[in-house]
Amino acid sequence: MTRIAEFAVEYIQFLDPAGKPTQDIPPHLAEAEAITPMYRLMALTRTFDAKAIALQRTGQLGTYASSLGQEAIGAAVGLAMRQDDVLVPSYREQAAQFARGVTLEELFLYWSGDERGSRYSGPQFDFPISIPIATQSCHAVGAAAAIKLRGEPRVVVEGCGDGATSKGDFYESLNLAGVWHLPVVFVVSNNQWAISVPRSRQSGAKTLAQKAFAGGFEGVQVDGNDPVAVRFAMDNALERARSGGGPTLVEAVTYRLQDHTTADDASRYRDAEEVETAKQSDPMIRTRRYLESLQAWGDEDEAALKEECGRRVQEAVEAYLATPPEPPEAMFDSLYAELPGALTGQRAEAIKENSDG
Amino acid sequence: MTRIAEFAVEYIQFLDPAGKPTQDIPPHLAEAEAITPMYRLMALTRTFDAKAIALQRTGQLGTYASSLGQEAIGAAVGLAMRQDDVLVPSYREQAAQFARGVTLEELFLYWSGDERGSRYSGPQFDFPISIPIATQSCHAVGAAAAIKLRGEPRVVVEGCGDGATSKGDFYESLNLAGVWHLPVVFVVSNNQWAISVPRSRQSGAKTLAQKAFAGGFEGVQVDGNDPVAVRFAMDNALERARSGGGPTLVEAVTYRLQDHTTADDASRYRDAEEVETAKQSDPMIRTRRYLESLQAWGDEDEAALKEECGRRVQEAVEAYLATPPEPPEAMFDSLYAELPGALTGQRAEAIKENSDG
Amino acid sequence: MAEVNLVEAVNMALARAMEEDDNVVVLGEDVGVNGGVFRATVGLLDRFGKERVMDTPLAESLIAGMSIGMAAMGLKPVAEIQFMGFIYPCVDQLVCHASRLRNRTRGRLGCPMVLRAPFGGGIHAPEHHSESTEAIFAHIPGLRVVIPSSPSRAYGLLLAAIRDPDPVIFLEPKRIYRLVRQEVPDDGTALPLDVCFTLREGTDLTLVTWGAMVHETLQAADALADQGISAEVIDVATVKPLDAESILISVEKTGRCVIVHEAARTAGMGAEIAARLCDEGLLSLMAPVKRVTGFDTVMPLPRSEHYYMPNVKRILKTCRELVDYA
Amino acid sequence: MAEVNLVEAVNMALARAMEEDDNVVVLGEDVGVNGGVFRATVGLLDRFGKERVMDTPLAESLIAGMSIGMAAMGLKPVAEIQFMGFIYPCVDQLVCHASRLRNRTRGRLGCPMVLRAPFGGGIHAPEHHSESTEAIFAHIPGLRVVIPSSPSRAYGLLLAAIRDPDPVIFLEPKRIYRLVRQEVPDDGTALPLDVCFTLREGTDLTLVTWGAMVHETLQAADALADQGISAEVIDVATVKPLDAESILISVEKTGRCVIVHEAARTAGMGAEIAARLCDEGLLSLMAPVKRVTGFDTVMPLPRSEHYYMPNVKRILKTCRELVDYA
Ligand SMILES: Cc1ncc(C[n+]2csc(CCOP(=O)(O)OP(=O)(O)O)c2C)c(N)n1
Ligand SMILES: Cc1ncc(C[n+]2csc(CCOP(=O)(O)OP(=O)(O)O)c2C)c(N)n1
Ligand SMILES: [Mg+2]
Ligand SMILES: [Mg+2]
Repeated sequence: MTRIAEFAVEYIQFLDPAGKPTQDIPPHLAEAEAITPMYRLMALTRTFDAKAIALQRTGQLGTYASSLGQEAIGAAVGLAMRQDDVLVPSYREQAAQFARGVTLEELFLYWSGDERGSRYSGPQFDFPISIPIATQSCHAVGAAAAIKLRGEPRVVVEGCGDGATSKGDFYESLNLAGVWHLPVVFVVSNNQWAISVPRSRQSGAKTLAQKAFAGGFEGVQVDGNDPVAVRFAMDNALERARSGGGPTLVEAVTYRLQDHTTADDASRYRDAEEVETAKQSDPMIRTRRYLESLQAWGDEDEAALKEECGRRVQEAVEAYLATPPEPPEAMFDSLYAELPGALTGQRAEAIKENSDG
Repeated sequence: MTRIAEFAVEYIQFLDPAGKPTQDIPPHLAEAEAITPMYRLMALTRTFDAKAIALQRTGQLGTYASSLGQEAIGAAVGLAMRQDDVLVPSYREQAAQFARGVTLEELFLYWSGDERGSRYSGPQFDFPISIPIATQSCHAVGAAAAIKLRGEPRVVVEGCGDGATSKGDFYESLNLAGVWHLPVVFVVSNNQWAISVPRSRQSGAKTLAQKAFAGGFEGVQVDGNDPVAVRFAMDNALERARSGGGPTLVEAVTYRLQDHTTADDASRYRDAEEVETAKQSDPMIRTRRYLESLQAWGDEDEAALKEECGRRVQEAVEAYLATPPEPPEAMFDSLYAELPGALTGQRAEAIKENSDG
Repeated sequence: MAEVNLVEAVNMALARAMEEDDNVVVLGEDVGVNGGVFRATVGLLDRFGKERVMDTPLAESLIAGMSIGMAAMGLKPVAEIQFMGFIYPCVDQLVCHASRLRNRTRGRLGCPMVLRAPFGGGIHAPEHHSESTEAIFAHIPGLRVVIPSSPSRAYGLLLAAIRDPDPVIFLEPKRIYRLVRQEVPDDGTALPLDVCFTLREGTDLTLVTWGAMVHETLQAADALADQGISAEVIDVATVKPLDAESILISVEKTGRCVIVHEAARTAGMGAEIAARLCDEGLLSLMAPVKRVTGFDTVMPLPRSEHYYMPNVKRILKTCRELVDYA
Repeated sequence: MAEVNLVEAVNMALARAMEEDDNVVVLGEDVGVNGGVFRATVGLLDRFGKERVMDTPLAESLIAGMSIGMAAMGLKPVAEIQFMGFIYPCVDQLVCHASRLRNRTRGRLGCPMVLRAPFGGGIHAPEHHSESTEAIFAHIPGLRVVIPSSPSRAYGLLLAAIRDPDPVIFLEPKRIYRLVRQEVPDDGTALPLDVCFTLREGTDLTLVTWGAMVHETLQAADALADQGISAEVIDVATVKPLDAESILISVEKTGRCVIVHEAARTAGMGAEIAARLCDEGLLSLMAPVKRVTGFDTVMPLPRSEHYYMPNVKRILKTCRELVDYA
């Protein structure tokens, strides 16, 4: 027997749950200027999140998927990207979407069940939220292929969960990215659960990062509750992709602190204790502690941030709630670029049937 | 950075192209008794193959996929299995199917385009040939799950090509096999080509064996033209699976010496030179040479084998050609276990429309 | 005897089938400890163990494909696809294998599997959670497509589907999962597949429907009765193979037919029913055959989905048109 | 001007589209150096380079899904699925994304992609190589489904499909890939999508068909003419969105209609056409609307496929029935 190929997965963490560096942080990531924007974005996302759940509970929003506890990933990913990069998100990447310029109001609209919530005024080429798990991986590699074809220095970032790594589309995309050497980064938010299925029952693979080896490229595992680690891995991966070095898979290990969605009751299938333990690793706590240790953050900053987040979210809620629903014909008007003649009758019918007369 | 997981792929070869051992062969595989049955099966398959192509060329058979040059894999795999194991084959595993007891006549019927060719008189639970690439992987893990559920000491062997490893179904099945620890062996006949797409454009993975890591289990690469190496890897994998050790992926490296099928013309996309070089690695040559080196095979044996194979194939051809086609209603009669009332009219219609009256 | 709603009836049938046949196994995403996102499989894990109630990885093509493998080996897998909107990765395995295995092997291997999926709109769910694409599956030879519309039919049809030796797509109208409760004896009595159920007899007009729309259709029939119009209501239940016979006989009597379904109109199952009437029942037709259906648009997100859904008003209006037809 | 057959016309249209728009790219299995298993993409690699003519790994869901990604970024991918029998892994991406991207983003992102696939039986190909399941795609809102039946229509319709800003499933009847040659000017003239083509005018009976069956249908019309029966022949061409209008107008004139398609009967596109006639055209019908189609069975393997395929004899027999109808 001859050994013909070897592989290894590395793990990256800079900040422990208490915010104490576990190793030297590269200078450009160690300073408050690098951390504060991420912290602010995490706080905004968490405020949005709490409000969204409150709205849902009071019948003012549809089913909602919270990102509580996972904000570090989105914040680091979103802020690491350049404006003309492309984000191809799942439904739990609020922080990354906000970083990209998707507005709070748009995401409220989206979760209220309104298509206009995906007509982003900001990032024009970012993909809308993908609900069918892992299907967006294929879009990501297609977009990356388009970018590569045109020789543009742009990178596509695809986001998905641990459950998504079991899907054929995920793998078919990894395989293409590897063989075509595409400028794409796959970010797997491994929050330990796919609804009620724990990570251990999702795959026998020791890490999800090693799925990359099946595609012939590197996978790395990072502490997903450590924004510095995520940012570091993303900076490397984006730089590699941008400079023609091909794809990377980043497995960000985190924990879903909330129910799967507001339609779920996680107490049916997981121990309260596990959740309590996970709360100790909250990314907000460690980030704040680290900023405090730099003397770059204090109670006043925190209070001001809370106020600002509250205000911004409240403004967005009001704008969202003031948005009247679309008329019935809207379901026809963006279906095709131009409505086919065969549908004009149905469009008229829909207007008529839905009028009071 | 901490290294948290390591993987390696081993390569196995015992016989070089000239039939010379490259390392010590385990005693039970070194003897002629172990090798001769494989050699005989390879010869039978090759005879069948040549006849099938001849029949196709003369309009007496449908499109046919030759296994020329790949016979060692099927012979070793088929003979390594126990009778009550389950084979889930692709369309290029004639040798394995013959070893399992599928008759030559059945495979002629199959390739003539007759459903009765899949009503195997031999292995009752073996799956029929699967044409849609890699779809059969899912059947294999389902069958393995059934076996595991019942606690039976049986193993499922799935066969597919290098192209198949790019498909989602292949990966979804690996992932399940890994996490459920299923008694299944995935045998990838890496013949370097998926029609016109070379292995190098199929995946960026250095080996196909490493795809197993994505599923969390072992993958091994063997010289697929060395029946001893294939048999050795299969014996290990089957034993592991049978004893509850879970799945294995065996990548058997070989070469498709023929066109993809009789409908293909490989000269459009690959160099004659490459094919000529590959012919040097023909599994039949090295196996015969090795048997000769054991003094276990001679020209007389070869002549007798030729004669026997020719006779068996000829008998099968005659039986096949003498089989009248099915009547029109056959398309209704195995569609459901019992024909639904809604279809009785159509069945009568089909009989009527296809009668001469 | 307890009263159960539709999803409880599904659960009851699953338990019954598992009880009476060790080969019946349940698999899917979140069907185990969570008991299914709609609680259809609740309690089964405790009762039958994790060998027979299997949470799978998140992979729908696999779920369909492994069910085929299990079925060929003699198990009777009942797989759940969490929502019909996620059933499309199964189409390949269903078209290429489940529907063909018996035919392909001339009866050597069968495929006694059931693929269950909640379907239909009107519950304000996110995108892809409100689909009705039964017609896609009804076009595939070798499959059965069954849709219950009440607790008792859910129980009886699901038992029949599980016992059936061939693959069945079993679509559960989730909008009415908890709409009504009925006394359903858990006595293992299956209902016949392949026949329509006449829910209400009538003489002036035939209303043909299935799934959740049965309820709006029955309401419409009530309203018509108030107007002195007698509507016959047929629940197709098994849309594949289609019992066109019963519909033809009804329309022979009434001369008028309205077909109601949630799915998009074009190439929906309503078209097949109309086509059968237009062929074998033409002479009995006293008015055009009308379809009250979803539009040929993507089902809108919750804020606008009511614009899309057929409702009692639309059904009634169409019925009146036919009754008033010259 | 050279005479070309249907597959050469496809090739000509592809080259033309790539020539006139740098955003047009071709991808699929074996489309590069091999030029496609039917030679539809032959020469494109040499002419436009491997950046724009891409052999993909063997992964159909990926091919559909990556095309969506490319299209959203402004490319115009023309993807080939080697045979329609292997298109089913694409269904998920087509239903869930291609058909919805524009609607979902209210026009922010479009999906100008074409998915080409050879389809249909009668060429003695292995299992899964003889499928006709256009109805599945025709049921999906937001898609277009286009089927040419001659070299010139292949050229004109494919150009239109590629230029169209929305996703088009382009199904090529491979049985007639090389059946006839026609002079087709390579002048970049597209044909309209969404309209039927009347191939032959007639007064006694309307024959509606598409794809390879156009040829049997025209032969049947010839034979009917010999019997003094004047048949109008309509090639639907774009089965989604369906130009029912043209069919209704024709049947208003002829009073009789036979629909011919290779696909299985139940829930096929023939049903939709019959349903439209039975609704909006009822009063013009002088006889039942009949369908001459494949049976509701799995397409048999080559030795028996002729039992399945509709043929001139079956068409003629049905036409006579209608003409003789009381
Ligand atoms: C293809 C598909 N199957 C099933 C679902 C239903 N579903 C929604 S989320 C989810 C679990 C996803 O888990 P994971 O990928 O880990 O993401 P997370 O929700 O944990 O962020 C499932 C099964 C879906 N949306 N898409
Ligand atoms: C899903 C699917 N896509 C496409 C095809 C057409 N096709 C038949 S064989 C083949 C190549 C298969 O290559 P590989 O897996 O390496 O097997 P090999 O033929 O080399 O044994 C293709 C693309 C198919 N049969 N199934
Ligand atoms: Mg998760
Ligand atoms: Mg190969």
